[in-house]
Amino acid sequence: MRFLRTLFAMVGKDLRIEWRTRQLFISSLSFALLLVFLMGLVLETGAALASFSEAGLLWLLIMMAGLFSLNRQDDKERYEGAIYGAYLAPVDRSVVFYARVISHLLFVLVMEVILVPLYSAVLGGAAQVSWAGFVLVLLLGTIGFVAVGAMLTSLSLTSSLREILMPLMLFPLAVPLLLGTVEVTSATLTGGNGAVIWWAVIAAYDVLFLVLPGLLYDFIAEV
Amino acid sequence: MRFLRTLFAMVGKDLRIEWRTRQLFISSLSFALLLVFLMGLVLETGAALASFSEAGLLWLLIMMAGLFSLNRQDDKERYEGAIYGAYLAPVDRSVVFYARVISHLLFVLVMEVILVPLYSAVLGGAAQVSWAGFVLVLLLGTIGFVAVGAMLTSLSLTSSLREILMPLMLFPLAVPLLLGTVEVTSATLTGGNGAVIWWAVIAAYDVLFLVLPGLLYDFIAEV
Amino acid sequence: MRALELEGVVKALGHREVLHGVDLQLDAGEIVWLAGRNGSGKSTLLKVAADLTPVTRGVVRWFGAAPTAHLRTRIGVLLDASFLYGEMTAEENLIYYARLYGLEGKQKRVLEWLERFRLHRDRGVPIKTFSKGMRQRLAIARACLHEPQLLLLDEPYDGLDAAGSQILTEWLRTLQGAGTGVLLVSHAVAPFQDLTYRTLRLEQGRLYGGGEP
Amino acid sequence: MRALELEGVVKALGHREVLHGVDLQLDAGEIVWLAGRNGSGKSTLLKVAADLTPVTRGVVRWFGAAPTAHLRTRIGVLLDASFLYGEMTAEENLIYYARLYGLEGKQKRVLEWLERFRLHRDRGVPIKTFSKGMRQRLAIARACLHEPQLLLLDEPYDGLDAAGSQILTEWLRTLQGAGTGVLLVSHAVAPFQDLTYRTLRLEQGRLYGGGEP
Amino acid sequence: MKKWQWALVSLVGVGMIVSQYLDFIASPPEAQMGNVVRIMYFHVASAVVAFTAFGVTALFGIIFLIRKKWLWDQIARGSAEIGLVYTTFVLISGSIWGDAVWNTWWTWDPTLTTTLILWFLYLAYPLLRASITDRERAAKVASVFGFIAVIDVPLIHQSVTWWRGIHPNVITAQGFNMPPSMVVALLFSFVVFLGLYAVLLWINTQLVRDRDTLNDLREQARSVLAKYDERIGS
Ligand code: HEM
Ligand SMILES: Nc1ncnc2c1ncn2[C@@H]1O[C@H](COP(=O)(O)OP(=O)(O)OP(=O)(O)O)[C@@H](O)[C@H]1O
Ligand SMILES: Nc1ncnc2c1ncn2[C@@H]1O[C@H](COP(=O)(O)OP(=O)(O)OP(=O)(O)O)[C@@H](O)[C@H]1O
Ligand SMILES: [Mg+2]
Ligand SMILES: [Mg+2]
Repeated sequence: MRFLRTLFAMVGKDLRIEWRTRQLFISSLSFALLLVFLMGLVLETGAALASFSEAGLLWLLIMMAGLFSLNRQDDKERYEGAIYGAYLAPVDRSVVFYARVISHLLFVLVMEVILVPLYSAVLGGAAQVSWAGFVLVLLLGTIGFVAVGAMLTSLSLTSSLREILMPLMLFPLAVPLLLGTVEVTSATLTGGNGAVIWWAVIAAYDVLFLVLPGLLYDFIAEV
Repeated sequence: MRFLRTLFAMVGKDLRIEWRTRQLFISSLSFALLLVFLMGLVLETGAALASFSEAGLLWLLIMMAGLFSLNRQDDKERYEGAIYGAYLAPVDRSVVFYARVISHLLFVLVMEVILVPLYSAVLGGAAQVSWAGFVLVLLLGTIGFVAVGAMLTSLSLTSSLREILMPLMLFPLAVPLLLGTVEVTSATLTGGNGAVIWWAVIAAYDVLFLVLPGLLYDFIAEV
Repeated sequence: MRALELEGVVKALGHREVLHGVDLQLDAGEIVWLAGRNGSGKSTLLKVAADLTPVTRGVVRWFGAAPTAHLRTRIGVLLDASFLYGEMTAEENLIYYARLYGLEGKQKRVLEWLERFRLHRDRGVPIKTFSKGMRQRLAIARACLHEPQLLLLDEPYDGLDAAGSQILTEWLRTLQGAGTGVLLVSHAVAPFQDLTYRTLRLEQGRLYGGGEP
Repeated sequence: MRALELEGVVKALGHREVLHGVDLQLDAGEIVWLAGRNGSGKSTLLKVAADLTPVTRGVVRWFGAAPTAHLRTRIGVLLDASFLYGEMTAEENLIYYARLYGLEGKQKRVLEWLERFRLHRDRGVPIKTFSKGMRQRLAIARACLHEPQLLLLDEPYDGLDAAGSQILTEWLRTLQGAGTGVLLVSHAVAPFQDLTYRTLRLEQGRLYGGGEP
Repeated sequence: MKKWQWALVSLVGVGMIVSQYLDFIASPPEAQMGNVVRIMYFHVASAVVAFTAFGVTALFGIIFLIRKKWLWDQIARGSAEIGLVYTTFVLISGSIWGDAVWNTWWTWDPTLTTTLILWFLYLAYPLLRASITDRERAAKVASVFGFIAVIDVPLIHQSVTWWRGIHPNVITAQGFNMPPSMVVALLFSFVVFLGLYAVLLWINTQLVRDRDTLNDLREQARSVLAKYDERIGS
């Protein structure tokens, strides 16, 4: 109960700040849009991309935009050490991790709602998409990615190597996930549903990186 | 004289910090390398890219990595308000802009030395490159890009959305430059030297954005 | 009752051992003034006592027990950083912390604190525009909001004007009466001179002035 | 000679007018203590006087002239932020600032300052590990390194221990003898009580206590 | 509103109706495109308004930098918002048109690309402003940014001649390459759109200014209350 209440308080706080400075959302979104257009520009695609490349670029985009906003959201916590304030809350400290996952997930999902249609309009060539699969993989893939990102920001929070660690660890850690989501997404773009093994990879990622940090948090949360 | 001495002091300080931590460099480079790798992965290019796309992606990469490090370098100045310390120096405040251009240029150039060969290894398909032209356009393009970026960091210094607004302002402002460099680079990759008009665009950018901010700096340097 | 107890606390930061075996007892209703030179390790000691950083060796006890999540309801901590969110207003910041502590009657209590520190007129502006002293006032309110039984304060008087200092001192007096133990790090003595307190000195990572009450 | 002069200075931040027409004269060799409540605009006044932020209306003069780049050699400024680079050592930070000011005999002078503030033992560590007081000492050294003839100090005693405060006060005395004008914002009076100074109060953005010396 | 303001608004209103007549009835369909060409009157006139708006933003930004009066900044701000809206209109109408005649609603033609850039630049403009707390600095920064961003406008205009794309260029130094009745309709729509812009700018500036005034008053009220508190407290 207390855990949940605290979780809601933290997510509420993030949303409030987000709402206050709507600009963050707008700018992250426009950044992503801009990337879509730049890619369209340099790839000069009159010719539609292969579905694999299309899926791959889409995921790269989502990750880039996500990374930017993750960094920025993190800055907010570090300003005036607010994160330590959260560590003073009388609940298990892993709540900080879960709050971060939720807020960030919401953020990225809302962004995707706008980004994905635009992306397909500019770069997409897929005709018969199996929508259920597409939406599901988008959701699961985003969860996995956000969880990995949130874990790493917590890990590297007090590390002066934070800036190094983030990209250096995030991308390698996310590569298997990325491969899985790209494979599956690409399959859904051509009407298929993707191999079970890839779905399993994605699901495993989600579970692993949602559970593991929760358990390990006390080791990594200490200032 | 005093201007130059101050300029050197500032660049020296940047290099010293960079050398001390090597942090920024490693993280930006790894970020770029990972992007290369991921692009290679998602574009699945056994088939070589068209020279235009190859050049385009290369420049996008350089700009992304450059942007990433520009943001980070800027953080360092904002920590404890060090930038205001620089504004107290008894020289024209535009020195801050020029110091930033130089440090950042050095930084990006060194990064390119590692990045470009790797990029060509992973994604390149060009056989007969006219090297002189290639290196020159790399240099001039980077100068223009860095100058625009340095100007924008000064502009957005006190913006709470700095990090995310940077790409939003930087990429649009740099698109003509990007178009120019991509055209020329793509030409040099196939042994040509590019149209004069594009060289002119690049040169104009370099001159404009090296001179203009110097003149306007007093308007934006105030805290 | 013993509010805080450190036993043989050693703390190393980087390669430097900052605290070399500190023993400290702080009773309920007691105010301990922790003095010491710059760089002697006072802030580090406070962080350790707040369980915000682990000890290298030694033991920290709150109310006779090892620190647990649940016990954190009973302690209040003010460090150098304010732990506040610049984008939120003063009121929102306090309400957020009230939520974290699961307090009843948040709204009323928060307003009470804002009024106590004369911040209620500015309660609606994002605190990134606050002056140093205003931020310090809010940070103190944040640390005390849940009326902790153990209060750890790192230079709370810094940045406060005379009125602010007086409000804080009054509050410390009230707390003392209510049986709260306060560990107070400060270079200025004047503002809390007329409280009853015990003095400890930290020198080069060692505590002097008698660890026993 | 007049070191600093503000004439009808109005400064608005956001939609709030923080200073409503401030007139202030500071002579060479004079120390002015600028007091005032939290949020009354002292720090803003200092920033304006340092030409780090433009006035909305009114005039600032240094040594009788409008602020120019060249005149900046003669002023020293300490604000809330230390202006230091966390990744560099104490020594490197000071040498950097010595370079900015184009000082002769940098190395020697920097060492002198480090010794004055008892930081010479720690001169080789990146200052992000410094304690609050150590950072404050270094920030003061940074502001004074070039022996300015006009010194603007925002709460310089904050975070300093007794020894540090004394060093600073001694230095202010020396400066005063050498004809430097000092504008000192501080909530604590004790540390510089035995200097000769004139008091001004800023209240709600207006200056009281006589603008004339 | 004053009398002349009513007059202006009514004039623009009547103009808009007349303009509809010219666009849809009086002017002929085009040889190849047929009736689709009628998008032009909206498309090109919107572009003209967008360009004008950003020109005004840049101009008043500079004036603000020189003569620090809030009104100049408010005009710049008000104009940028209108410009963003009209750039969006250009993009949308162009896309619709392109879908009809090029069979694609977007290509990387230089004119299109630079127009899109313009849209992004003026999307960044209000974001940049809003993210800087200090009002004066925000205004200055926005002025400088507006001044730099407006360079894109001549770039768009020249893009047709400098880099050959597929976007048509009918208005040249030699005149209009179209039948006179189309020229009349086009020119008339310019006038009407610019009139509308003037009205919008006037209203929007008023709005921006009222918002500023509201905030000023809020602050004044706060400071009065604070003073009152202080007197009670002491
Ligand atoms: C999304 C697609 C489009 C965009 C962003 C766009 C943008 C613009 C812009 C910015 C202008 C003003 C240029 C200037 O005055 O220098 C313009 C003018 C014009 N556009 Fe488009 N346009 C688009 C599609 C089209 C299409 C499909 C057509 C017709 C085939 C078209 C026909 C024209 C014409 C006739 C003019 C006036 C030409 C002139 O100034 O000489 N546009 N367009
Ligand atoms: N990461 C670190 N690595 C090495 N030494 C460190 C590190 N962090 C802090 N120190 C050192 O620990 C010592 C104690 O710092 P602390 O902040 O606890 O001092 P303090 O007593 O609070 O001083 P002050 O009165 O200035 O606030 C200082 O000498 C500082 O240099
Ligand atoms: N960007 C801003 N927008 C609105 N108000 C601001 C802004 N920045 C500062 N203020 C207000 O200006 C006033 C003066 O702040 P300043 O920091 O100068 O006070 P001060 O006298 O130094 O206070 P302290 O003693 O607490 O340091 C404060 O009331 C603050 O809320
Ligand atoms: Mg301390
Ligand atoms: Mg202040």
